[in-house]
Amino acid sequence: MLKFIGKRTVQNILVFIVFLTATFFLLQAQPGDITDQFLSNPKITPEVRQQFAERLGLTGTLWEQYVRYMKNFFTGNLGVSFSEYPKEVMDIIAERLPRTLALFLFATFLAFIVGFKSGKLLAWRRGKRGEHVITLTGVFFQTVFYPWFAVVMIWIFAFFLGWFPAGKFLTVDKWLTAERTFDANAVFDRMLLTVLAVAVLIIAAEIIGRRMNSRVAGRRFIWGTRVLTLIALVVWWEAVWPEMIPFALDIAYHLVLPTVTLSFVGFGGWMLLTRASMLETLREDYILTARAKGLPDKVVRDRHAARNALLPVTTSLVIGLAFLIGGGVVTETVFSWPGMGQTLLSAASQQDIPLTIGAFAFIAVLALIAHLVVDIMYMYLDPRIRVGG
Amino acid sequence: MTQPRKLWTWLAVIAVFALIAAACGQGTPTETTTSTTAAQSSTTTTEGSTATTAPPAAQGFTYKMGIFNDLTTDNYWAYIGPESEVWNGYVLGSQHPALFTLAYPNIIHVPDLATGAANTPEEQADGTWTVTQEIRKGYMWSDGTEVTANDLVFTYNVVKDFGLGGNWPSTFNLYVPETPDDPATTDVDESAPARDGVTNIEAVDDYTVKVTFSAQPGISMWQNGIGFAPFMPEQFWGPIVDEAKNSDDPAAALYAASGEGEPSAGGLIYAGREPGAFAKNVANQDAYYAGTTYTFYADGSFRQANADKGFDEVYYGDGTGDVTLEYTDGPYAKDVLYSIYGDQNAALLALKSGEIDFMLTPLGLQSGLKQEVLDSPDLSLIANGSNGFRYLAFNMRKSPMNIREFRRAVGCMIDKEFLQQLLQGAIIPAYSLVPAANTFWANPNTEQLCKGLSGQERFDTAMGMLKDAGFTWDVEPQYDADFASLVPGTGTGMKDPDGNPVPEMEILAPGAGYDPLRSTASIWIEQWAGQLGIPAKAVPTSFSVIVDKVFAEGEAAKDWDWYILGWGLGDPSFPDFHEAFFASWQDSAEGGFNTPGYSDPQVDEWAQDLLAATDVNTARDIVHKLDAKIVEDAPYVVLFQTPVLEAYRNTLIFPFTDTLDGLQNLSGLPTSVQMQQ
Amino acid sequence: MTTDLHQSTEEMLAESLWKVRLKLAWRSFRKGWASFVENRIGLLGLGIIALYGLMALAHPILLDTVWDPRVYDPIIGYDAPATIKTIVPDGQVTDPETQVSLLEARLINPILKVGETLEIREQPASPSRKHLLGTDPLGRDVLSQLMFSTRAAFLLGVVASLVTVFIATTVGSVSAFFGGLIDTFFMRLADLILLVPFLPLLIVLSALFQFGLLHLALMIGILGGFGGTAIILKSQALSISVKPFIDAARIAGGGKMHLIFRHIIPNVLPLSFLYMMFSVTDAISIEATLSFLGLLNIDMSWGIMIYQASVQGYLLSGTKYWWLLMPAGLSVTLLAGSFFLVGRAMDEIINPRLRKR
Amino acid sequence: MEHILEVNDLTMHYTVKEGEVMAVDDVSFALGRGEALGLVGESGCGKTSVAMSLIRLLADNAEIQKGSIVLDGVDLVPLVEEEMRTHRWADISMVFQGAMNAWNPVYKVGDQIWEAMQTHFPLMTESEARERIAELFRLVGLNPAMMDRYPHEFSGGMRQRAIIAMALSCNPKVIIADEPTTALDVIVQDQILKELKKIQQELGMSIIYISHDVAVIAEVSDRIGVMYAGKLVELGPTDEVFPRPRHPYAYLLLASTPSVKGPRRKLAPLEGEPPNLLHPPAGCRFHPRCPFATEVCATDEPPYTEVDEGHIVACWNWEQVPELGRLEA
Repeated sequence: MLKFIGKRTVQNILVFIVFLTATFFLLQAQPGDITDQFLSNPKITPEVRQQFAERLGLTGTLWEQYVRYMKNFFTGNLGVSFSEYPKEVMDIIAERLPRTLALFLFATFLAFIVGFKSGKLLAWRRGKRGEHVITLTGVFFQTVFYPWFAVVMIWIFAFFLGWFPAGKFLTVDKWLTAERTFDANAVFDRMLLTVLAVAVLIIAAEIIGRRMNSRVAGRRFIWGTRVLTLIALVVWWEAVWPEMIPFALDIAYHLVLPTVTLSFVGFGGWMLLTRASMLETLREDYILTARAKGLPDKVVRDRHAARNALLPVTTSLVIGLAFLIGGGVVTETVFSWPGMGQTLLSAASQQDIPLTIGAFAFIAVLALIAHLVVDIMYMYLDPRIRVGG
Repeated sequence: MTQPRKLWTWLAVIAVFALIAAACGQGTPTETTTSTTAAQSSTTTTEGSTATTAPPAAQGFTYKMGIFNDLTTDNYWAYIGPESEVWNGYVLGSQHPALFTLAYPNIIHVPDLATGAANTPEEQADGTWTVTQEIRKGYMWSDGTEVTANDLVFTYNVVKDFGLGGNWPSTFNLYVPETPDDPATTDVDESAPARDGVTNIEAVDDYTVKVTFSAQPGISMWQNGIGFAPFMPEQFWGPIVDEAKNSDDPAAALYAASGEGEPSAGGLIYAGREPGAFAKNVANQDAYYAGTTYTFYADGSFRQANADKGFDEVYYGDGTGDVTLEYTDGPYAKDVLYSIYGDQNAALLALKSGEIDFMLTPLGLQSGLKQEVLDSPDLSLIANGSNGFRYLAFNMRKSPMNIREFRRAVGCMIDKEFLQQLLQGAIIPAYSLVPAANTFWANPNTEQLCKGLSGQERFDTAMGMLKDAGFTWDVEPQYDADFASLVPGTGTGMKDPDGNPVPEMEILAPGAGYDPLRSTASIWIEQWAGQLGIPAKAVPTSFSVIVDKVFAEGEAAKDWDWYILGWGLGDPSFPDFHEAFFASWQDSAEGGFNTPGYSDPQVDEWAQDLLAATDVNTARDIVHKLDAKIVEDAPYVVLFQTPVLEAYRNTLIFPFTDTLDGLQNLSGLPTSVQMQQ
Repeated sequence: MTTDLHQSTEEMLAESLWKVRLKLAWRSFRKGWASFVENRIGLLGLGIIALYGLMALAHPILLDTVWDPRVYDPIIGYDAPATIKTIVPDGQVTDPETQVSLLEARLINPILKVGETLEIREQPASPSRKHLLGTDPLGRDVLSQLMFSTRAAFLLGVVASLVTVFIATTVGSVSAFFGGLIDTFFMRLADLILLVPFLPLLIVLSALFQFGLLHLALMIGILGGFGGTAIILKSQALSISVKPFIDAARIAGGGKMHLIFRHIIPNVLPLSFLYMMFSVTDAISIEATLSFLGLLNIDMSWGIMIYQASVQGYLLSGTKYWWLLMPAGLSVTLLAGSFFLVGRAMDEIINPRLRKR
Repeated sequence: MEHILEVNDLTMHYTVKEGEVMAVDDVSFALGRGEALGLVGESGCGKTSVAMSLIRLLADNAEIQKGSIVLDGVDLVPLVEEEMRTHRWADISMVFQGAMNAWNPVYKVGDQIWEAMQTHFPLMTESEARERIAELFRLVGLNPAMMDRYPHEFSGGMRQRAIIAMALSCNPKVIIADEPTTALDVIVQDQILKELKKIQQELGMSIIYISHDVAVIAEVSDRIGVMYAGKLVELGPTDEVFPRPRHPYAYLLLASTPSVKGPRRKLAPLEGEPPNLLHPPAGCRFHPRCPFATEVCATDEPPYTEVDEGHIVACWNWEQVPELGRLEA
C-alpha cells in the first residue's frame, strides 16, 4: 500500500518535472524574450529586466538556463511579479492559495456527492418516467456555457432573491468594526486546517475500523470517531479560536454561492458517468447474488451496485477535476473571488509572465495532488489493489 | 447499518444550516452610520452660486467607497515607484505633503507646505541655479513630529542613492552626468550627453529648503517637479531605509517594506487593509489644513484661510469680486473605507443598497449602468471630461504615411460626430491634443479638420488633398452615398506620387474584447479609408502587442503602419506632453515616445522652449502653437476622449462635482465630503 | 498478356474491395442511423445542430438579399431608432417623448445647453419587427451577430475536431500497432496533457502568444488529439490489431503502412467520428469562455457578444436587457450540448462496450 | 416421499420488442426432502429460467404467466416482492455459476456471508455469526481464517466452496446449484462435486442441480430432468434415465457426452441448435432435430407418458428410442 503511494508520488513528481520542462520550452518558444514585453513599461528598468531574466533563468546557454530554471522552481524561487513588483510570486500565491483551495475543495466535494447520488438514483430508476428530463438536465450542466451560467446564478441568488452576497468573500462592515489581531487569511488557513484534520481523522478511523476483525466494533469505532471529530471541531474552535468563529462563519456564508455554482460544473459530468457506470454494475453477477440473498433493494443499490460503480467513476475523477479547476478560474473571475484563478487571469492579461507561470504551476500542482489523492482513494476503494493479489 | 449513515447525513445538514443561520444572523445589517452631534449645513455648488460654509466638525461617519482591484502595495515609495496603480493612489494619495499642490476644481497651483508662491530660481556663479523656499511651521505629522525641510532632503537622498524608478525620476528630475562611451564593452557608442536636472537639495534650516539645478529650471522641473515631490517622514522610514541599504537590492527591499503605521501629514491616515477585501484610512483631525476654507473668485484669485492655524492667504489676485466656489475642508468623515468589488454590477448593487456611498473607477461608470443610476432615486449621476485622448497614429517612416496630405485626407474622412452618435455618448469627439476641458491650456483655435462636413463633402475634400499631393488610382473611387459597397470601395490601384502602388496597410487596434470603442473606431476607419481606395485593414491586436510593435527600436520601428491607442495625460496644470510625443529626439526608434517618427525643426524648437519656460503664460503660448502645428501636420489624428460618468448616493454632499476626470481623480474628495443627516 | 490479366484482376479486386467497403460502410451507416433515430435525445441534438447550420448558411444569403449590410452587418451595421428631443432643465421634463433633461443630454454630449435639441438614439434597442432579437449597445443587430457567430462556431468546432481526430487516430493507431517505446511516449504524453487543466493552460498560452480563432482551433485540436482521445482510440486500435484479419493481412505480406491505413484506421474511424462530436463541444465552450474572459483577438463570436455586454455593464441587468445575454449564452449551451447529445447517442451505437445494453 | 417443493405448470415468458419468448412452458416437477434433482439440457433450454423463476429473480420484462411454486406449503408465485425477499436465502438459496463474479469484489467474503445471515436473522450476534461461518467454512473444506479475506485472494475452487458455504448459511430448505462447477478445471470440479454430495447427504438437504453437463448431473443427482426449449421432456430416477433415456433429445444429449462411468460407447453428434423461443416449432419442439420424428410430432404436442414408476417422458415415439450406444452413426 505504501509502496503504491510512493510509486504514484514519484510518478507525479516526474510528471511535474516534465510539465515544468514543457513550460520552459514554451517560454523559449515565445517570440522574443519575455522581458521584451516590458520595453515600454516605465516601471521596469533595464537593470530590473536583466534581473528578471536572471531569476527566470534566461541568461546563459539553453542548458544552463534550464538547470537554473528548474532549481529556482524547486527552491520556491518563482521570481518577482511584474505587475506587483517587487512582490515575490511565491508570496502572492501564498496569499491567494487558501481562498482557491477552500472553493475548490468544497465544490469538488459537493459536486461529487450530489453527482454520484443522483447518478445512482438515475440508473436505479432507469426506464421510468422523468429519466429523459433528468438526463437532459445532466447534459445541460455538463455543457452549459459556464460563465453565463455563473452570471445567471449571481443574478438569481444575489440580485433577484438577495439570499447570498455577490462579489466579496467577507462582509466588510463586520470585519471593519471588530477589533481583531488576525486577517482573513489566518481564518482561511484555520478553516482549511480544520477540514483537513477532520478528513484525516475520519479517513484514519475508517482504515483502522476496517482492519478490525470485528465488524461491529469496527463500525462503532468509525462512527464514534466521526461524532467525536465533529464535537472536537466545535470544542476546539470554541476553546482555541473563539474570536474567529463569527468570521469563519462569515467567510463560509460568502463561500456558499460560488461553491454551489462551481459544483455544477462537475455535477453533470459525474452524474452521467455514475449513471453509466451503475448501469454496467447492475448487470454484474454479484448484484444477482445480493438480490438472491434477500437483501433489501436499498442495500443492493447502495452497498453493492453503487459501491462498485464508484470505482470507474473515481478513475475518471481526474478529468472532472481538470474541468473543475478550469471552472474555478471562471468562477473566481465572475464572483470576484481573489484566488489563484483570478490571479492567473489578471496576470495573463497584464502579461505578468512570472506570476502567470507561477500561478499556472501551482494550479498544475493542485491538479497533480488531486490526482494523487484520487489514486489513493481508488486504491482504498478497491481491495484488489489495496490488498494486492 | 443504514441508521448511522442517516444520522451522519442529518448531522451534516444541521451543521450546514447552523453555519448559514449563524452567518445570516451576523450578516443582518446593523446601523453602520452613527448620527453625530455636529450640526451641518449642506454645501453644494452650481455654476456661479456661492456655497455656504459648514463647520469643520467631523460628523463621525464612515465614507465608504468601492474600488475594483486590490492594492498592490501600502508603501508610498512603491506607489510612486513601480506600483503606480490608481487603486494604490486612491488610498495612499492623501498622506504626504509637498511644497505645492493643485487646488481643484480650477486646477490652480497653490502652496501646500511652502509659505507662499514659488520663488524664482537664481543663477549662481558656477552656472548652477538655486531656489530656496520657506516652509510652514506647525505642519505636523500625525505622530506629533513636525514636518521639516529635512524630510525632503531625506526623500531626495533615498531617491538618488537607491536609484528609485517609476515616477520618482520625473518627480525629482535628477541631474544625470555625461556617460562616456566605454569602448571595451560593446562596439555600440553608448555615450550620452548629460541631462540637466536637480543636483542637490539641502535644508538651510528646519524650515527652509534649498534646491540646486544644473541649469535654469522650467516649470516642469521646479514648480511642477520638485514642487510636487512628497516629503516622506524620516522618523518612520529612516530605520527601514538603513536596513534596505544593506540588502542586495536596496530599492526592492525598500519597496517591499510595509507602510502600515506610517504617520501622515494629510487629511487621512492609512489604517491597514484586508488583502482581497478592503483598505481603510482614518481621518487626521490634526492635519494642518483641516478646517481650512477655500474660496475661488471669478477673477481667478484663490483664498485659503484657517483661523485656528492663523493663516489667510490669497493668490493670483486680490481675493475680491464674485465668489465662484467656497467650501470648508473637513475631514468630516471619521474614517474612509475602500471596499473591493469584482465588477461594477456588484458595486452598483452595493451603492443602491447603501453598502457604499461612491465608487472609484478611473474610467467611470460602464454605459450599461447609466440608465440604472438614472432610474434610482437614491443615486446621482455626474459626467466629466477626461484628461486624455484616443488617437490614430501613422508610421511616418514609410510611404505613403510620410505624406502630410495623405494623413490629413484620412483624418478628414473620420467622422467623429458619427462615432459619438454610434457609441451613444461613450465618447466625446476631440480635435486638439490638450483636452478642451482643460480651458487654461487648450488652444481654442486648433484646426478642427473637416468638422461638420457631410459624407460627400468629406470625400471630396479628402480626394482633393490626395490628388493635390499627386496620388493616382487605376480606377478612381467614387463617393458612394449608400455606402453599400463595403471595403475595398470603388477605387483600385492607388499609387503614391512617385507612382509606386500604395501597399496594403494594417490598422492595429485593440480587439473588441479589450476596448469596444477603439475597436469600433478602427473598423469604421477601415471603411472610410477604403472609400478613398486606401487599402488599410483593421487588425484586432492585443494591447501589449501593439505597444511592443510601435515602441520597437531600430529597424523594427518600421514594422507597423497605423495604430490606434490612447494616452492618459499627466499633470493637467502643466501639459508638456507635446515634447515627449513629438520632439524628434523622442523618436521611438531610439527609445523615446515619438512613435510616428515625426520630426519638425519648428516643433523641436518650441518643445525646448516649453521645457525651459519659467512662467505660465509663456508656456501657454508655446503649448497653443505646438497644438495647432501638430494637429495640422497630423502625425496623430486625435479621435475622441471618453467622458467619466460617476454615481454616488444622494446622502453625500460634495463641495463641487464639475472637475476634469471626475471626482475619482480627487479620490472621491474624502476630506471634504459631508453626509446628510 | 498474363501480366495484363494479372493487373486487371488486381484492379478489379481493388475496385471491388472499395465497393465492398463502401457497401459495408453504407450498410452499417443505415443500421446505425436506424438505431440513432430511435434515440430521441440524440435526434433532438441533431435537430438543433441542423437548425444552427441553417442559420450559418442563411446569414450571408440574407445579407446579400433582404438584409441591408449597413443595418445588419454584424460588426459595422448600425441602426438605432432615433427621436429628436429638446433639452430642458433637470426636473422639468413634462413630456418624455419630446423632452430630455439637461443631465441626461450631457451624458451624451457634455457641451449641450438647455434649449438645444438632441437626437436620442435607442441602443441597445429591444426586439422589434426589424430586429427580431434587438440591437446591441452599438446599434448592431443581435440576430445577425448570432447567425454570423454560428459560422465561426462551426468553423472552430470542425477545425478543432478534425485536428483532434486526425492526430488522435494516427497516434492511437501507430501506438497500438507499434507498441513499445512509441506507445509509451505517446501514452505518457497523453497522461500529462490530461492532467494539466485545459482552460488555465489556454489562458497562459494566450498570454504568451497572439490568439486568433484559427490558432485556438488548432491549439484545442492538438491538445485534444494528443490527450485523452488518443488513449481511447489507441485501446480501440489495439483491440483491432489483435484480430485475426490483421494477422491474415500481415501474413499475406501487407506492409506496416498498408496495415495501419487500410485495416486499422478504417476500423477505428467510427469511434474517431464519435469523439469528434465531443471535441466540437469542448471547442465551442472553450472559445466562448476565452472570449468571455477577453483573451481572444476576434471581432465577433458568441463569447464576444457576452463579453461586450459584460464590459458595458449589462451583465447583471437580468431580464431587462435579456437579448444581450440570453441568445448568445443559450446558443453556446445549445450547440455545445447538441454535439454532446449526438455524441452520446452515437456512443450507444458505436461503442461496443455499451452496445449490448 | 414428502415433497419440500412442488412446481406445477410453471410458465414464464419474456416480453421483448418482437413478441413473447416462452422461456419456461408448463413445467411441473416435485422435489422430495433430502433429494437431489438434476436439470439438464443445452444452453438456452430454460434451465436457468426455471431456477430464476423459483427464486423469483426475474428481469423486469419477465413474468410468470401461470403455475405455482409451492415451497414447504407456501406458494411463492403470488407473493409480493417484499414477502418473497424474506423467503430468499432463508428458504431457498442458490449456488451461482461463475464463482468469480458472484462475489462482490470490494467486500470480505465473511462479511458477504454475514450480510445474508444478518438480513434473515437480525438477532444473531456477531460472534455467533462468525462461529457459524467458521463452521460452514470447515464444512466446505476452507480455512475459517479465510473469512476475513477478499474474494480476489481466493482461488476459483475456494471461491466456489465459499459460495456453497454462503448458500448453506441460512439453513435453506432448498438449494439451487446453477452450473456450480462449470468454470472450474476438471480436478477441482470433481472435488467440489464430491464435497457437495457429501454435504447434501450429511445435512439431508434438498438440492436442485442445474447443468448442461450430463456427467455432472449424473454424478450428484438422485433424479434427473431433461429440459428442451422451455419444456421438461423427461423426468426420472438417474439410475433409469441415465442408462436408458427415453426421449430422443435426452438420448442424443447423452449419446454426445462421453461417459465417465459405465461402458464405453460410441459418441453421436447432436446436430442443430435449440429453437428460437420467440417462435417455437409447433407440435413437439424437438421435432425439427429429431431423427425419430413422425408426422404427428410436427402438429401435436406430445403428452407425458409414464414409462416406469416415477419416470415420465413427453414423446410420441419414445418406444423407438434405442438403448444408448446402439445407434449407428
